Amino acid sequence: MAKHTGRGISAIEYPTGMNQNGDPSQAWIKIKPDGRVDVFSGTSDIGNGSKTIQSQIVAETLGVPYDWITYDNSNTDSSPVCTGTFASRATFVAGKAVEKAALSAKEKLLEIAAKELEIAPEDLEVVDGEVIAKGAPQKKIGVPDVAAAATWVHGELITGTGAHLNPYAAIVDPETGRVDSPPHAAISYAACAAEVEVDDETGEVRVEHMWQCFDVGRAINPTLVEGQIQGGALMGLGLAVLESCYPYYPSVEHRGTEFGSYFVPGIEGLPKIDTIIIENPSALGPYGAKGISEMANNPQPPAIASAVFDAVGVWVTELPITPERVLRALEKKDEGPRRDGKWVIFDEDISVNTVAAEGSRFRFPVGA
Amino acid sequence: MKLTVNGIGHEVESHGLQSLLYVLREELGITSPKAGCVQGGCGACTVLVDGEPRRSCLTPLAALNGAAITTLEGLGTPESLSVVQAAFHEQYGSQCGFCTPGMIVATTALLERTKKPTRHDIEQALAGHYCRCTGYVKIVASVEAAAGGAKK
Amino acid sequence: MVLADVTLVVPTSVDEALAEFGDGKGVTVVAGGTVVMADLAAGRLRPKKALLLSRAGLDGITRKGGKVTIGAMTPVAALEDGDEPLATAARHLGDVEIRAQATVGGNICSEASAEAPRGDLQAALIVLGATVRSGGKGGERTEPLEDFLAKGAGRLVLDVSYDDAPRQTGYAAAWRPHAHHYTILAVAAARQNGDLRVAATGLGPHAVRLTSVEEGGDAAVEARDDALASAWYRQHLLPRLVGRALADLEEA
Amino acid sequence: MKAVGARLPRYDGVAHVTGKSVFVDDVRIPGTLCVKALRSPLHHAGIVSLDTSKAEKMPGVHAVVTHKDVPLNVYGHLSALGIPADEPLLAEDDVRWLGQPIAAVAAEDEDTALAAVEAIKLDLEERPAVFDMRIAGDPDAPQIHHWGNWYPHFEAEMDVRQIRKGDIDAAFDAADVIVSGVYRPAAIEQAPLETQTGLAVPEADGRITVYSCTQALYFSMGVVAAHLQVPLNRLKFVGGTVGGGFGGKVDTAAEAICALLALKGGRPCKWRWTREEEFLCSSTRAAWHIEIADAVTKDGWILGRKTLTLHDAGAYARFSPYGVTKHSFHHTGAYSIPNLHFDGYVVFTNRSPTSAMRGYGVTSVSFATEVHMSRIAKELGIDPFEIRLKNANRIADTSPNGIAYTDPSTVPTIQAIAEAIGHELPAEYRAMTPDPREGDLLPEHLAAQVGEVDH
Repeated sequence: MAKHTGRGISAIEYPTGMNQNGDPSQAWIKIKPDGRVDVFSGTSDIGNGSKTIQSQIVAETLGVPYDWITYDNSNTDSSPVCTGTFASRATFVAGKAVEKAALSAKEKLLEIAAKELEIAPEDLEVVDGEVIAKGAPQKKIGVPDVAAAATWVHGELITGTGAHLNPYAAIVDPETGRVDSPPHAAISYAACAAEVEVDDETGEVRVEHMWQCFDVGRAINPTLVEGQIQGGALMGLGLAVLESCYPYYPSVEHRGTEFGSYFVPGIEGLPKIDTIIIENPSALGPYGAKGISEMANNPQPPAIASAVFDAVGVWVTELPITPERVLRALEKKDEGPRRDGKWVIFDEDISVNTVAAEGSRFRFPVGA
Repeated sequence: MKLTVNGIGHEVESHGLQSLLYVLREELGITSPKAGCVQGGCGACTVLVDGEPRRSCLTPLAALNGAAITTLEGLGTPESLSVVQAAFHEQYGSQCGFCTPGMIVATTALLERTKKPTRHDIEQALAGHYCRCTGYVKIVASVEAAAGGAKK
Repeated sequence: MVLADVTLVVPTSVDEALAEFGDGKGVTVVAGGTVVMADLAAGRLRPKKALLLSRAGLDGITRKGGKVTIGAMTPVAALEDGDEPLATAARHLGDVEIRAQATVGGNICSEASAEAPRGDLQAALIVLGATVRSGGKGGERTEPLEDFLAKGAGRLVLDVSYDDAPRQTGYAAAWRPHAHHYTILAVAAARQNGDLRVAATGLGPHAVRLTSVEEGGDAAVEARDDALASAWYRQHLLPRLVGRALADLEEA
Repeated sequence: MKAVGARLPRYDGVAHVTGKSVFVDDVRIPGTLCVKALRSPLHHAGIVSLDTSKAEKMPGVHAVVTHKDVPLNVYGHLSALGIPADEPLLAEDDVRWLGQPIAAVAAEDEDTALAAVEAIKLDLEERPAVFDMRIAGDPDAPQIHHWGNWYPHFEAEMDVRQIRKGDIDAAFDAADVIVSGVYRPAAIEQAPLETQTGLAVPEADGRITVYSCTQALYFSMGVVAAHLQVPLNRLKFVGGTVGGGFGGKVDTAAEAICALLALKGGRPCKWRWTREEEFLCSSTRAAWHIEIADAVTKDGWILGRKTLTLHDAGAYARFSPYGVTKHSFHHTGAYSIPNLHFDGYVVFTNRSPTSAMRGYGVTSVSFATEVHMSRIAKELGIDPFEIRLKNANRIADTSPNGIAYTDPSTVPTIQAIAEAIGHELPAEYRAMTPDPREGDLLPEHLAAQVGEVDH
């Protein structure tokens, strides 16, 4: 029988925010005279859903319906600084900035409401678009009425700004890599299992099933975070078995310049993808959220490589695991690692020790 | 020559060998078909030609011969989404949105041919449509929802 | 794309197409457009004169006089439920939109690009014993597909024909499972009246007949590297796909 | 009604499904010119001469720019963080990768722009190239970068990113088994469906509006302002709706050149990269070469790890020093390994510069360390779940650079996967939690690494 199935697993971690931090985000919010909310943030939505996530954070923090929020990230004249949508920072760092801006606007909102209701601001809360006296819910005023009063009666603008910056964590000792404070906003964690089918005649690896569990801290929008994990899974599949800019790396020959000759995963043969979300809140993230969208493509390649070993007994440690690499590995299957004392030495043929010349800067001593 | 797009007749001036994609985007300003590759490999430029999905980047204007073109703009509006548009919205079948016009146009054609598509039918119909964001899981869910339900 | 200087001709009959094609010099033929339009957009092709065949009346499949004849402008999709192994090769090509647009004539005239093989139908047509009728320099002629392919491009394909006869067929192909995939290597086989024919697409610029396999020997053919796979891999794959195609044929 | 935790509809969902989302290429400004670039046809060469005079005189050509037109030609993506710059916006003395931009033109239409690019006269003198980073450190390797073949500007002008923790020699002496392996993740293309696209519009008040597909509006605006040497309020970046990025659009690819051409030509200038350019000329995820040797005990404890990482930066540094630093900080993966010796190099080769991509710096190390972990489990005959759970990082364990973990979830995520696939774990492994180590799970070799967690 030419086809063999196998399973492999992996466990990973990944930081939220730029490595070593130092990456600010800012936001500002104003409330229109009818209580509708304008959010200005500089976060690009690259499909990750940050427009939605940040609007949800503002709705929750202010206590108003989601559809009252207008979110504008369209330009740098009206939106303040956001370092950008990368480093898994759009929910955590930029989300924290809009949360702080919303808290600041809420403070102003309650200050005006306090005047209207003649109740101290600290005794008020905002629920579903209404400012309500704590413990006396019959005493209330709608957010639109507060906003109108601010505009037409009190001559005030209900607005708020927020900024979030984890200070730069300098490397204090370049010899050891020691840092002077945590070099990340948070860390998140994931584990994965993959099931593959390997054809030992053609070398083809088909990924049949991927199970993934991610600690997202808090799922601000569970469907969006699922979408990130599912999208990451297929990108991980691409990394594992399909994609390379240089099919004959390190040679630069035969680069693919179209989708027919550069292999991005398609919908045909889509594996089964199971997603498990656990919520272990980050102490500092907005509502406990961590950023997981980047790490979403990290656990599959090693799980798939281990599954290939489980299926046909060869370790392919150069990515992608092409049919050719599988066949070449199968040809040498009986060789195994070199054993030298207590050393078990794999992959010597591709090591710098073999390829680099005498006197190279790059060496990795192995063996007893 | 004459070209009917989303029910409206146009007199277009582009060279007959010009692609339908170019004519739609640059001459008529209809921008939902996307120039994702202009190689025929991504599906983002897909439009309906007499109801059949076609790569507009590979279709010369002169080959159209009076055909009726439908783009995503012709399927529904924000106030009145088509069943397929509503399903892609409700099932989060769109992330960055760049593949979405082609996906929805191709799905619309699929459901015209096949009321209850199997998973295999869906994969076949969308095989040439590339999405880097979703991992296709929610796209499949969107198509299944569109096939399964009337518009909400 | 540089179009301002291109003379576009859209013939409305076969005779007009042949007249406009002439000896083919300086003429770019646009059939379905799936290859040519991308080449135009990329600037790889800068024609002086383009012949768009969409209205030339070259499409359609006919069965008469013991022959199946497929017009050059017949879309690949029209083959999907037809004679094997051509139908399987057709179903395997590109995707639903590409198959609706790409044509049989275009496929026969497409050489492999620098990055990937093309001409998925060629091996299947070779094993069906197809002949090609074409026009151009020296007038109309009809010849076996493998001879036509070996001579290279430069002619206007009108149609392909093969015997409308019962046969056992087999097909096996390999590709990478990704969006808009090309075939790395495909092997087609057919036996008609005890006469076995085997051919492969993906080893070189066009499909080749594997006469050594037909004679019971090994599939010893040169292959080349491209963005899809190496020559080494194709040479390893070839005997396995030959085996699978022949097994498929025996099962049929 | 709660907004957080709710499956609320996408804010931009209706716009996406009706084709109303406006990406850069969908913006319509009357009089927009088409931009095309002259790019290097060679992997490594000296520029002998560059003559744009013929192209400039062609009808329909409104502007041609070369390095001479850029107020600050060499500016790094990480210059703002104090990392020195090495890459010119437009090549000046040499070209170091096939596809490197040398000049750009803005013309009435695409045909004219392409013809103008062809009319630029370029003489190159080909030089030897390096593609395999494993030989870039050889004594006789051709030098391909003015800094040498690997990055020399880490802190204290070190040419290597180091991590040193614990006593690595003692760990290797104490080991029962040492397993070494080599891991080589590939360079891949971010491959967003929207290619790099920029549109710069000169406004009446002297400002320039830049429509951008950047993932980072302010970051890119800073890069363009630096190249143009203008204050930030001379520019207005418009964007925020991006057709996929995955890290590739943290690079500012088209915007600065469009802005230069718009200033010089006085007309809006749009540059939409072709898919070929996106594949061949845009930055890619880097290829990596990682060698690991782990000192382990028979019962599956990892005592120490030695790592050599070579990062294939391509022709210029871009974000690579950042990527290797991040890689080093996470090179123990989801485990607590008390004794570490890590060396990481940013190696230059004559290929497209590499840049950020999803999981930047860590995707590579996740692959290497997790396959290595599976190999160790196989070698020792230990269940792959159990060896991972045992070594998993826990609250108060410390990272490679000495920071205590506060909320690790390695244990529960692994347990969840075991359950999902029906892998029965022994009771002691089912009962594990991320709580600080104690008892059998705090062997002597892990005691010293435990840190403090603020609560």
